[in-house]
Amino acid sequence: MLPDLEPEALVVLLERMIVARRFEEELIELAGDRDIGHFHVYIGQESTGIPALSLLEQGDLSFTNHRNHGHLIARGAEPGPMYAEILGRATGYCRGKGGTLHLASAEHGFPTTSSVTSGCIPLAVGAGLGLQRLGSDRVSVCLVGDGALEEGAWHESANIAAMERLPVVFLCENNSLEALGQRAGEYPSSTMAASDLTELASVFGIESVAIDGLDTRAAHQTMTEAVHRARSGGGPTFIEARTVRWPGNRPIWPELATGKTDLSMAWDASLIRPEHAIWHREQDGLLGFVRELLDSGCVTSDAALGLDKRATERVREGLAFALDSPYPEPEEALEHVFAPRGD
Amino acid sequence: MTKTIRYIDAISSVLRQELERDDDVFILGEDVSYGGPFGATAGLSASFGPTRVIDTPISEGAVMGLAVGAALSGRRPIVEVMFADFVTLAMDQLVNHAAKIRYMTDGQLSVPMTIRVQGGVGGGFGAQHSQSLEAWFLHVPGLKVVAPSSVKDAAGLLVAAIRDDDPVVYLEHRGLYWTKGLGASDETPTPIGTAAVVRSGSDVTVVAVSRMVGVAVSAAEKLAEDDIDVEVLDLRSVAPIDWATIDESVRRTRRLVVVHEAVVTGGLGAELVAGVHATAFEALISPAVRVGAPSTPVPASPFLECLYAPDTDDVIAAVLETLHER
Amino acid sequence: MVVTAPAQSGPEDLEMMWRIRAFEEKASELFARGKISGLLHLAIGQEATAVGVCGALQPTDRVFSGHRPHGHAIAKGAETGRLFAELAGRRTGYCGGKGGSMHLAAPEVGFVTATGIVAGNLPLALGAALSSKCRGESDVAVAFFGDGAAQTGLFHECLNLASLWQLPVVLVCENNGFAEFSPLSAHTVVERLADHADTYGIPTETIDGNDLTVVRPAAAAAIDRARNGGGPSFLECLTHRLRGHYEGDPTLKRGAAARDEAKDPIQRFTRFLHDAARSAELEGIEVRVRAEVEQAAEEALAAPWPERDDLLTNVVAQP
Amino acid sequence: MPRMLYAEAVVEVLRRSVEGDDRVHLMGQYFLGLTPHRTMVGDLYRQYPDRVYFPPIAELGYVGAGIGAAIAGLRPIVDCATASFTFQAFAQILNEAANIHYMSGGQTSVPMVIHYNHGVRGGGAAQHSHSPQAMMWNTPGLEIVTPSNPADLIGLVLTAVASDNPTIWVDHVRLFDIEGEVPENIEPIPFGRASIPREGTDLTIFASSWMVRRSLEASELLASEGISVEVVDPRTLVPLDEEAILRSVAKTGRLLVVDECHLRCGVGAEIAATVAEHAYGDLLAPIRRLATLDVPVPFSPPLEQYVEPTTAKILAAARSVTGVQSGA
Repeated sequence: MLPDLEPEALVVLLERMIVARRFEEELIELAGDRDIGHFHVYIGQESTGIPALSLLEQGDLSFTNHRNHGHLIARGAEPGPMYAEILGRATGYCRGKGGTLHLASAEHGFPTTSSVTSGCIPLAVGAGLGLQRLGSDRVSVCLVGDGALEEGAWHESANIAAMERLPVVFLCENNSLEALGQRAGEYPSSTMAASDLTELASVFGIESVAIDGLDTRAAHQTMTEAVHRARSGGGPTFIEARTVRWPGNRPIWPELATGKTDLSMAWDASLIRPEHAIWHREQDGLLGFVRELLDSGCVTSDAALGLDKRATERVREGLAFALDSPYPEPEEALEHVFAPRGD
Repeated sequence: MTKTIRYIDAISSVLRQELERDDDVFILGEDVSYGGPFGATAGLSASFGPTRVIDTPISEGAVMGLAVGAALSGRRPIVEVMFADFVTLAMDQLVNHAAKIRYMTDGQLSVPMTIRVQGGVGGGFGAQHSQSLEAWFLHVPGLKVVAPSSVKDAAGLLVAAIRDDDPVVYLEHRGLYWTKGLGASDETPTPIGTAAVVRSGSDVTVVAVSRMVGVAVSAAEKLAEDDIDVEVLDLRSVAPIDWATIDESVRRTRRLVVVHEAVVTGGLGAELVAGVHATAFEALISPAVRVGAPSTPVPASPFLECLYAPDTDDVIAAVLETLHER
Repeated sequence: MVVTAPAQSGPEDLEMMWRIRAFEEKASELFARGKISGLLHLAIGQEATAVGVCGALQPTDRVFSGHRPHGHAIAKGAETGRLFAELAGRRTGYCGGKGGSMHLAAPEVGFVTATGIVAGNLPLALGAALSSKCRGESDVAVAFFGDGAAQTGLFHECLNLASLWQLPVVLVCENNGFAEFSPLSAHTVVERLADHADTYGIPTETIDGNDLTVVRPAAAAAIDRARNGGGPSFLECLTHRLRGHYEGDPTLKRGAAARDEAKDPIQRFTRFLHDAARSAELEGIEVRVRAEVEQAAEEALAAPWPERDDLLTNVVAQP
Repeated sequence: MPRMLYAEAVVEVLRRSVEGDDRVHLMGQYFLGLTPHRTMVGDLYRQYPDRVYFPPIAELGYVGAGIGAAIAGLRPIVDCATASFTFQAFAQILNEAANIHYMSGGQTSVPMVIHYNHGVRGGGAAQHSHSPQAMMWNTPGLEIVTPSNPADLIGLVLTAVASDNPTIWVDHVRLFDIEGEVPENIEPIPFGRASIPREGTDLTIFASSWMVRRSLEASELLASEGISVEVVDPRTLVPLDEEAILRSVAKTGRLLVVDECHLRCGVGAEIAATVAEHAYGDLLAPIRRLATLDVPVPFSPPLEQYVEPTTAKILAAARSVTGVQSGA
């Protein structure tokens, strides 16, 4: 179902979802042409992250992981400096020191990105502690996958968040379905004994809820409630979004297994080829969102294609900007080990 | 009979050989039944089943400790840590348990385990997936640490590590996985604690480790064109250090350069220089020089990353410095 | 062959509890006299969990303990003399003076090792259990830990692994209500620690850990389950430590009230045996055991210090 | 000048930090370890209950929370208690705190202090006697302060608290009973400036933390044997005042490094290598390193004493470096 938002706001969400998708499709193509190192893609999870994170406000902090591109775009980060960072250019958000694994943009509420599974959890909880103690009504959002909950850092941090009733929202995007080594239909994961991930949080008395990752309304609504709870002193919330792992994610190096997304498939089922029919019909949250928008009359198919064209251009311009950008000066490698000293 | 194989294949085939040879050997790690991220354990699960090749959750601390517990019970676990940096999550189990239990119990217990750790720069993986941490491990009494640079030693040191009665940290460099060389046909272990003279020379001793051995050799070859005769030692074993071989070489050449990819400050090179100075002070005729990474985290930008790790030119410059001292 | 753990307890268990009590009281005295150095954590008041669980184990079952390990070691069959010698840093100690109180090890009786790191022993026990399981052996592994350990990440990782792989391990949480110096409520909002294990589908029981007649059958059931392929169990023993976190603790405030006899497992079990008309069998136990412990301490203190050459041995295997 | 105990100085600097900046919060309760002094911190905690957080036994979680809080705008001082417990928090200290400023290209800072008590303290055995500062040194991005007396402690920690970088504050429980003069209005001491608590001409001893006290004690005795020792206390390992060390070695021609880390790849190795590289021409004798021997720290008192760098060992090493026969 569609989020309870004005049509204009829904269109903004659609645009961000398309940008996120096109951004990574271009990236995968680029990786076919040149060695840009290893990276992880967010394709298949846009219908969770974009509606959930778009509602955050200035000053809210978010701590993400190795699968971060969609999260940054959800909060308004620009394709150009993101590509530049991934390509190690001086115009990247981190001036080439972070790369895809540590893509962070403080101005968009991403102060640092850890690519150690679970690395961001204590940081997010600590940011919640800091915000609470500073008397701020801002929230800290912790973005993890299901694997991060296997780490001890989760348990230690969840306990602290619960004890102190911290303004933290844990958004766990569980993409373990058909992940590397998973048997189909196996939730939450073959390496997790808990039958329900939400119980890992509710045992601490943390408000917990599981949602369908393809349901943009659920993502938007649960996040709205969680953020409200956090801002009003009600403590942490744990949201498990059950997302589908995109076939192109397998094995570890992403490939355009389902081809470049053709938005027309949303309204013209005859374009869907049999080999990935389930993905295109039922699992691709972007196509699903477009279908719902068409059904509700928020957009027409022409308008959707127009948005797509604009988004694709923005992404391509961003890529061109990044490719044209210079590498950092060599001596920059020695900068920013330490913040400037006052003395 | 020997044939040319890749470094990673040497690791795979030793793992298979040791699983076959000894029922107590087993492998633990994330996604190991699928081969792990670089394929070192590919196919082993099919041959040996899920009790010998065990997939674990992403729980480095518990998995490391669990291997220690299994080792205490007489088995020989091989733990795969996907990236060296993730050892930080298991540091307490490694330092406070694996390394010390034999000593704390005065030899009542043994911890025969191998910790396979993949690390090093390359591929733009950034600060949290590229570190070389051998100095930390060298600093921990009770651990043995090996870092093969050649295909032959990749096999020989892994055999030695698995059969050793103590915890051995086996450091694999990502950048060496696809290098080729002559593999050993049999299962000859490379003794832990022995360095190798990979190039004999009389003017300067260059001690290198892991991927830097190849860099040092190519620097030596270039320097040879100018009649500078460089001896290159492959340390192979970071702990214990083969002081005898180093001492013999330095007393002959009277000059020392140490090359590693890790950060210079507090690195393995510090120990080597300090050690040589203590024992062969009078033999040295110019200051030792350390070549390594600067004191910064590893940058992600491929451009900066290339500058970060030492290369042939850095080694040449260091050798020349020892020859033209002040 | 499947061994069934004894679910009943008798005078020999009372004797074992007195042995632990006498040992720790003597250790406390020696510490105060400066004969034992370092950190000494006593478990006076918690004897029923040690004896209740270890008394249901077979000699080859493996026990892993934490920083409060004396009772577990003794209950598993370690000799008090060699334990005293270890606490006093003597050559005749189990670890030749290299381990001390927190790192006791008597693997010959199945007390594999203790660790000074909170929760550090949990994965070790899991590893032993994994080893048994993969080899098709019937040995069970036991980890003893306190309530403070339940807030560590390792605890969580280990619950997951124990359940995921259905390991033959019994996780015994001695919940004495205090993690080091703080009450449990200052450490977690979770009131029943066994709830954590429930989350992972591990069978749990929360019991009165000061009542040996309750601990023993619960332990026996858990141990039998592990031995028969039923996987892990979590036993939360509510108990009461009658001393501070460590000997010499300047913040100790747990005075007379804490010494409430009603909570003392030895008094309780004594009453139980009296009620069971076995008074005659109890006579002289305490005196005998105290004398034995006294003698053991004396011999330990007369033992030689380690030699300097001992210092450098057993860092790695001797060639 | 008023005198105070080192332990009192710890409380004093915590008090001044809390009073001086609303953003300073204390996390942890073992700043004074398990020593009898630890009740002194209690008064401070009672005075500022809202500025103190007592975490569960969850070093990975709460040290990480300190990092996150620093990112969000607090300036936490986080206590890890015994140095050995930092190993449980290595993933957050060394993989997050140390890297964040760099990885973000300077966008994000981590203004926090991480405190621990290191070293052989008597009966701590293998798991409670660590000195992990060499490992921390090998990881760029952390500042490391190693005070050796009450005045330096206050001045250095004031700087650490004001610093925008993650700073490791290294204490030693054996220092807590040391008394020293503390100026009334003590100023922050800039990082990277060594102090020379004793000047001399025959031998330079480099020592930090508790080892400064032992080296000074030994120097006193050596003076009576006619050996004039200069003691260099770096005060901060990162940044390191290399010049002060090189200057001293240029004067004395001899170096003894006394350090409580293990020998292999310890602090001593880095200092020795630095001097070997940069002051080679000044050296009249091989550099000597004295460190905790490369075995886990044993429990038994005579064994423990045998592994740590004692005053007697400093004396012997100093005599050997200067060529004076022992027993002179």
